[in-house]
Amino acid sequence: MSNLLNVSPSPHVHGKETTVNLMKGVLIALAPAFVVTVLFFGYAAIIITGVAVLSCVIFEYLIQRFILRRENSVNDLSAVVTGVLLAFCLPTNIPLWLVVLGSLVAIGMGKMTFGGLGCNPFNPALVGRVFLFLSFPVQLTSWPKPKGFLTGYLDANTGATPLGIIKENYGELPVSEIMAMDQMPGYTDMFMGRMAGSLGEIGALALLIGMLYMLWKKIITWHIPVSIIGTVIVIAGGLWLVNPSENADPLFHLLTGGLLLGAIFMATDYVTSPMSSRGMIIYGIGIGLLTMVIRRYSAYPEGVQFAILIMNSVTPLINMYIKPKRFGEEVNNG
Amino acid sequence: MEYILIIIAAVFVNNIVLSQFLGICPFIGVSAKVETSVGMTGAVTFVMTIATVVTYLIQHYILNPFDIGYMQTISFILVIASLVQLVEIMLKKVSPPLYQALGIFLPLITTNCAVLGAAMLAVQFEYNLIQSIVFAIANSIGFGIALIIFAGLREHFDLLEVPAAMKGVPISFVAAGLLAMAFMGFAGIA
Amino acid sequence: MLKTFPLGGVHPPENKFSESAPTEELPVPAQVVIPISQHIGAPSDPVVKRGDIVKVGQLIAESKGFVSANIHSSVSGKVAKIDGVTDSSGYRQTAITIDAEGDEWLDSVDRSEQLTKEVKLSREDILSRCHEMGIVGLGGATFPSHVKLSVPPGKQCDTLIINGVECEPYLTSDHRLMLEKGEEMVVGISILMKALGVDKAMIGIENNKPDAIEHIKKISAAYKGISVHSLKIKYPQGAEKQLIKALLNREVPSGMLPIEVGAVVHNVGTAFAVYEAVQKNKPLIDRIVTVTGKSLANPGNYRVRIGTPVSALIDAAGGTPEDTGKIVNGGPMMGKALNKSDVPVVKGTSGIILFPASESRRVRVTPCIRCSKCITVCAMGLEPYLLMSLAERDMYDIVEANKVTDCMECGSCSYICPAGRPLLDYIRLGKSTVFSIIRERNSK
Amino acid sequence: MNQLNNFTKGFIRENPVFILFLGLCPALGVTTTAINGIGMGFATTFVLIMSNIVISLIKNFIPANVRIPSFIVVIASFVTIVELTMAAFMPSLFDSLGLFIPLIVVNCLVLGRAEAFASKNNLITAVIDGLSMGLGFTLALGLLGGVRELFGDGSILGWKFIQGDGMLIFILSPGAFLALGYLIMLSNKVKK
Amino acid sequence: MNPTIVYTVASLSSLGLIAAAILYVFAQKFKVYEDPRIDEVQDILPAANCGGCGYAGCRNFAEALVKADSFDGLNCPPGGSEVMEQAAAILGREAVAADPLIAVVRCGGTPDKRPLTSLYDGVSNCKIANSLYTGESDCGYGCLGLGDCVASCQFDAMHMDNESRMPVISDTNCVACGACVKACPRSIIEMRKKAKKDRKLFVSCVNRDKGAVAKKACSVACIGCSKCVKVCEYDAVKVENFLSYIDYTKCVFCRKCVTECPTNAIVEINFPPRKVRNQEAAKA
Amino acid sequence: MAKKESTLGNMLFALFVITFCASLALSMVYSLTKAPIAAAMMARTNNAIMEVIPDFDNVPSEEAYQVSIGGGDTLIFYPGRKDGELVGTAIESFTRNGFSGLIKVMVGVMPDGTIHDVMTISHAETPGLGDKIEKRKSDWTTDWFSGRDPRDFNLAIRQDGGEVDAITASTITSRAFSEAVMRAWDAYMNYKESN
Ligand SMILES: Cc1cc2nc3c(=O)[nH]c(=O)nc-3n(C[C@@H](O)[C@H](O)[C@H](O)COP(=O)(O)O)c2cc1C
Ligand SMILES: Cc1cc2nc3c(=O)[nH]c(=O)nc-3n(C[C@H](O)[C@H](O)[C@H](O)COP(=O)(O)O)c2cc1C
Ligand SMILES: Cc1cc2nc3c(=O)[nH]c(=O)nc-3n(C[C@H](O)[C@H](O)[C@H](O)COP(=O)(O)O)c2cc1C
Ligand SMILES: Cc1cc2nc3c(=O)[nH]c(=O)nc-3n(C[C@H](O)[C@H](O)[C@H](O)CO)c2cc1C
Ligand code: SF4
Ligand code: SF4
Ligand code: SF4
Ligand code: SF4
Ligand code: FES
Repeated sequence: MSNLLNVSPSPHVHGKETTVNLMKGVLIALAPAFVVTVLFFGYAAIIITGVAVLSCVIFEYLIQRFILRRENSVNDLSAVVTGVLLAFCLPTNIPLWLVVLGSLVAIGMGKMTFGGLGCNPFNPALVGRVFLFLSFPVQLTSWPKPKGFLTGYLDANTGATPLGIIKENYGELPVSEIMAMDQMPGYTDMFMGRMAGSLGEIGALALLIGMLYMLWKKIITWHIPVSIIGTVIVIAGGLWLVNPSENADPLFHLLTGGLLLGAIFMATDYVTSPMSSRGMIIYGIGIGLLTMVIRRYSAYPEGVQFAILIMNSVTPLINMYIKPKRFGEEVNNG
Repeated sequence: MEYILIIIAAVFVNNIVLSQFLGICPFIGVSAKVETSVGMTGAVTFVMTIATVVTYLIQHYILNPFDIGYMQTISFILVIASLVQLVEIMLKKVSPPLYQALGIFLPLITTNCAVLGAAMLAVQFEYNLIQSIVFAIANSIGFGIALIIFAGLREHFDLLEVPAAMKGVPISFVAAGLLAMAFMGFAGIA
Repeated sequence: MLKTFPLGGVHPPENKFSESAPTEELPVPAQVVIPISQHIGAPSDPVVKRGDIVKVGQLIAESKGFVSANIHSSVSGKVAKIDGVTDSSGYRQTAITIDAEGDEWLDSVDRSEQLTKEVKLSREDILSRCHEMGIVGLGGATFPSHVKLSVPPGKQCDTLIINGVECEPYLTSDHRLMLEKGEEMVVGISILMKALGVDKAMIGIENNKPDAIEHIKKISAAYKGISVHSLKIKYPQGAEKQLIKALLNREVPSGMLPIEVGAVVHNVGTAFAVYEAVQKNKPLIDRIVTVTGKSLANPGNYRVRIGTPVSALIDAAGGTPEDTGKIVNGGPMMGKALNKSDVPVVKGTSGIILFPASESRRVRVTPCIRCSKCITVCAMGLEPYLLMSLAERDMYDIVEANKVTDCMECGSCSYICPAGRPLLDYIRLGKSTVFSIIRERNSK
Repeated sequence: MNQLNNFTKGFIRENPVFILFLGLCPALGVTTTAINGIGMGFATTFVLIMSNIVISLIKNFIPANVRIPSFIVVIASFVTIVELTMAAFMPSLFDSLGLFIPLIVVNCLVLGRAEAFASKNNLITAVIDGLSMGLGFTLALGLLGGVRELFGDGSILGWKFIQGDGMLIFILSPGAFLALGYLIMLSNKVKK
Repeated sequence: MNPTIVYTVASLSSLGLIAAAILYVFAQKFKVYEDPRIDEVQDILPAANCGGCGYAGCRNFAEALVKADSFDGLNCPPGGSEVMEQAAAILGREAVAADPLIAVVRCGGTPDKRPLTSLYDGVSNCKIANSLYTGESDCGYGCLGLGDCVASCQFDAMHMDNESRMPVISDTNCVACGACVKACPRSIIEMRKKAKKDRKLFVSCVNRDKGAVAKKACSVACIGCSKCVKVCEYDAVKVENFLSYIDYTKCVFCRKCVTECPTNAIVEINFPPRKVRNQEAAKA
Repeated sequence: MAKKESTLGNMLFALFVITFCASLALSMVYSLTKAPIAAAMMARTNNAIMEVIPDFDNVPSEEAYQVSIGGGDTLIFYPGRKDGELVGTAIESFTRNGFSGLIKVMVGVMPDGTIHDVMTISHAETPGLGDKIEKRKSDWTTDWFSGRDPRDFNLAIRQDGGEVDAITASTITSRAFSEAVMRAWDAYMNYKESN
């Protein structure tokens, strides 16, 4: 030991929270959804998640080491979270090379281009996912039906997601009839996860458990998920009340598609969401609104991914103009 | 409803910058600060709206009656260029700070293809005068939205450790690409 | 529901090791070094020369101007020199060095232990007595108390708030003072009330000191207008704006003093010092200091003479442990690290903490993940992550626009940041630069 | 030597697209394939040279307040000439360059060079500058088109050598931005 | 004649005339006079916007130049006299020749000369460390070695030397913009006249403590003994606050003071070697 | 460097001279290119007509007539004749329901009501997906539309209860394309009946 004293500015103690711990917390929160997806989609889910995580980590390492030449930080686990979330928004019958390509895009284009952890303006996993979706719409829009454990990779037979079914038939059939179609799963199935869809979006219950865990551990605050879900309920409810034969009910919008996955895990990504709680609420309302506009009026059945990316781009402006409540700013001393 | 559709289509679905590729140079050049982009948006809205009105009149009262449609480009651009010159002269007097900030980009509004593009598209879509005006304003809003979002992003990048080779324009393009990707979500709305 | 302030705050491990160690009197050291600037405001003027013989309590440096404080000798003996010595930051400043001989007090000081309840002095006399006796705030800022007690014309004070929060981890000197000198302190409070002309005083104590709350409640029951309030444990509750918010639910406007909302805040130690000055005619020549640390043999609280070397305090507490990596003067959140232990105890020294080497290095700095935890914990509602990166890039105009001047340097942001970012370091830089920019602007 | 320098600058050192960031709209808009890019490049080159010639000749007769309108009319004339000629004799190329031909007028590259260069230099220098910038522009557009065609369709100059679908996004609008962004980054690295 | 031609020519020409007329009216109405020479002067300035001239940027300096009656006190350090002469030519005035300057680092406290007394564990920023405490040694005046000056230099003229833990200034790259002088919280860096062959001679210390204190903290500190003052025949050396300072306008590089200094606090750089002892000092 | 001052006279003069010269030059070029451009346009329509109906020896575009189909829309019919005998009618039809809006098609209907062939004139569908309605990109139109008689082959896509396999991942385009074709065919049948 050197007998010289250390000198540094205050504070001289530091809290226990670290970046790695936070990322670990997110992974734990994702575990229930992972269990559900393995139950319904079999080991294909494990393979895809594994490939995505592995390639995200490897790409991050390689880019950091050989292109950016920056201090290495792969062990902060953020690339693992990106990998898992990327996998969670892909269908299980996707060719593995697309998973690898998606990881490259997510990490390379979505994250490292901007300087790595903390610098990316857009959610990397969603960048990867939307890139794949726009480049390979065929592969990204065929959804395996859930079967059960031990389902082989690529052997699932495909069906449409509930949102896909509804989009196909908007204007052709009244919603009540669409809902009664054979292909359409019931609400209990939707809640538990027995429906066609991407890996991580199917189990509403599991996702909600993850959310409670993250709220409990103070990894996220309620503002973003609640404002997204609230907005979707309000808009879907409004449309539904005005014209129930042409619009699905709010519960349907809540349980289907990537809404919960997006609201709980992707919109809450620290790096790409606003900093102040007021900002977070505006951001959440924006995502909810855009999601519903896209779901209802655009050519695509699902809009969460686009909505989050668009609101990501507005985040710097929100941060610039929506400031936290300052102490002693608007004084109200009653 | 018709006007709402025109607006939504021009602002989101066929955003003039992100999907029509018009006005890219000022988009890249002026989007460094939010304040200047707001000023630029104002200037573009002014020029674009007046230009669309004047070109509408030229198209319908000169070019069409005399059947000299091939003169569209040259007569439109003459009008636009003069307008921009006008704005420049006025701005220099009225708001010197904004004039300083927009600097070399004022002449760029002339060459802002967005202005000419919007005027020509309005003719191509056979809009009437009111529709043309709505269309011009919607396009300026679309331009402004893209510009201001980008200014926000770029001010944000200024506070981060962006890789040296990506600094400035390249990173803006990649971000624009990713935003354009997100805007594809609006496909099919109108 | 326990009272507390609503915005922000953290709760670091308390580590109050010396909580139950009764205050011990530290023997008079062989030599004391008394700096002429131990307070906020103008440094005082020495009034003794080298070779002069002084007594305990004798004035040795006179305050210069209104915002300044007298300084008295804490020992009796001979002035050895008046010269630059290194202070706790290592820079040199003028100090009066006195070689102690015996312990001979000025006759005017009443050294009896007897409690004198009756306040005889008039309001003006109390103020001038505080000024004369060199009383400064002992809560950390060492602001001359008579200044704070002179309510500026046009302003109205209705409540005296006594700060017994001691929200900093490790420190226990206020806690011990309340337990051991409660009676005197409460008399001190009534003196302060008289000086301010208020009939209401609120004592705020955090819930981790139940014995002190009980004790003071019992004593103050006999006094009119003095109430004790227990507060939820949350740092930085001791900061005056936060304490006022917690107790009175009034918010001191940005850039203003507490008097703006009719409150004056004093620390419990100050109240005791005021008691001694007014009732016993004793200048501020000693104070209670907590000496603590995980590896220290006897963490404890000591009443020491101003000017005693810190090393003597540490020796009394069992000597510097082998693994010491950092010595902090003050609390772990706001205190100052020392680069050596032979600096003198001054009026503002509230504690000495010895950190083992394993806890003395900062954590690794990684990129900001924009988790917004720093915003959540900032009791002033600032955006530390933003202030830091702006200050790092010399963008001081935006730093100023984002209210850096409101920062009270509590350190909660640096404490919480999962990425280990040195937020407060840069915020402090930003704040001091902005203040100098403002000063320059105003002077134009 | 100086003129040679003047000629080569447009290719890399002062490449209009990668370094000067001028003429970006057509660079993004028409480069779905290399051929389109090159076609656009040559059309622009023609306009550049011709307008540089005229402007360097008339520069001294133009009062400052009508400088831009005058220049732009000159440019617009040549663009219209190109447009008419192409529509008459190269209808298929005309179809694919579409809206972007009239937009050569507002290609800031053309006016930018007229303003910054032709209006300050003599005829020969201005012509060489036009040629240099034009070819640099063509090069950039060809490159960008090539990259997008390669990734988007698996082919180069129409010759398909990777079977199956490419990454569609490179043909769509986002791909244009992304490809240009990364190309500029590469040119930044090369420049250094 | 073909009617199309007539229509075309008539309509476009009249548009042209209308545009010209409107523009003229507006140009008259909104006329702003701006001295065209400002642009010309700005064109020849180096566009470094370094602030070395004392103005906010090259444009502001150009305006100042155009407005000023004489060039006294106006100088663009990066551009040097060449640029100032050009500007003078444009404005028809006389440039005042300013001495070319160069920055020097006035501290010699390398780790071997100045024992460490503590370990700094804060951010690498001189201003922050300076406001915290004396730094890792006991000298409260010396270089903190955290490189604020290096970060402030736009001209790549500075780097941190790993061994001496102090900044080193490149004779060729430094354009004397003065950014580093402002950046250093301890005012260690000074602008001095750039002498022939980049020769420099100065007191490499800014410690104003009493000799004994200074000497204890650092073995090459100036102790204010005034031997240099006595030996200087040109009245170029002064001692104030226990610190010696050599006035570069008077110093003739006789180098007597260098050998006289008991602590080697006076350094000479880029002189031909003379005696063994001085080489050592020159290294600092 | 004697630049002209910005006086009114100078400004008017300069801009006038330039616009005058420019317009003169342009009108010349225009006169020269007018005919070739018209020819090129014509050729484009004629090529399309030739693609979709059997050999003819008249000039269909000269005999073209407009048929209105309700909603204010009209379609252009180009009758092709050989030796005066009608061999087929090319109909320029359209739909606005493409993935990216307007799609224009030329549909060739034989006198007996079978579709001889179809061809896309213009569209803005996604390259690589919807653009498979172009003949040079894929055989989809040939496979599903050439020689079909809508009366015994339901020219709607399977999703809509018809018999046409939609282009993979381009249901919308395929649906729109069939709609455009059927619009022409319906118009033809109506027109034939009412005449
Ligand atoms: C980039 C992109 C371009 C698309 N272009 C088209 C198109 O040109 N035509 C079309 O019908 N659908 C297009 N789609 C939509 C289909 O891929 C989408 O799956 C469709 O809404 C329904 O799918 P299906 O055709 O497989 O039933 C496009 C999708 C994407 C992501
Ligand atoms: C520059 C300065 C001026 C002050 N002026 C006054 C004053 O005029 N009246 C007063 O009652 N307190 C005054 N104060 C004291 C503050 O209100 C506060 O009690 C003191 O700074 C210590 O508080 P702290 O430990 O929370 O920082 C002043 C403090 C400072 C730093
Ligand atoms: C972050 C922060 C924490 C503080 N904590 C305490 C505390 O625990 N106890 C205390 O007496 N003063 C504390 N203070 C100082 C008070 O704000 C205030 O200065 C003091 O109570 C005024 O009393 P005095 O003038 O008698 O010192 C703190 C100040 C700050 C800025
Ligand atoms: C609550 C939370 C949510 C996250 N969500 C995402 C996500 O949606 N996509 C992603 O790529 N990374 C996510 N991450 C990981 C990490 O923040 C992300 O990779 C950064 O954007 C990389 O700079 C998340 C991290 C946390 C703590
Ligand atoms: S706490 Fe740290 S990581 Fe989180 S936002 Fe603040 S500075 Fe960034
Ligand atoms: S140190 Fe300042 S910025 Fe940080 S939490 Fe405390 S008051 Fe807020
Ligand atoms: S060394 Fe100093 S004076 Fe020289 S160029 Fe760098 S910052 Fe300017
Ligand atoms: S010279 Fe000054 S700025 Fe440079 S490293 Fe030393 S102390 Fe820091
Ligand atoms: S080419 Fe520059 S704005 Fe379009």
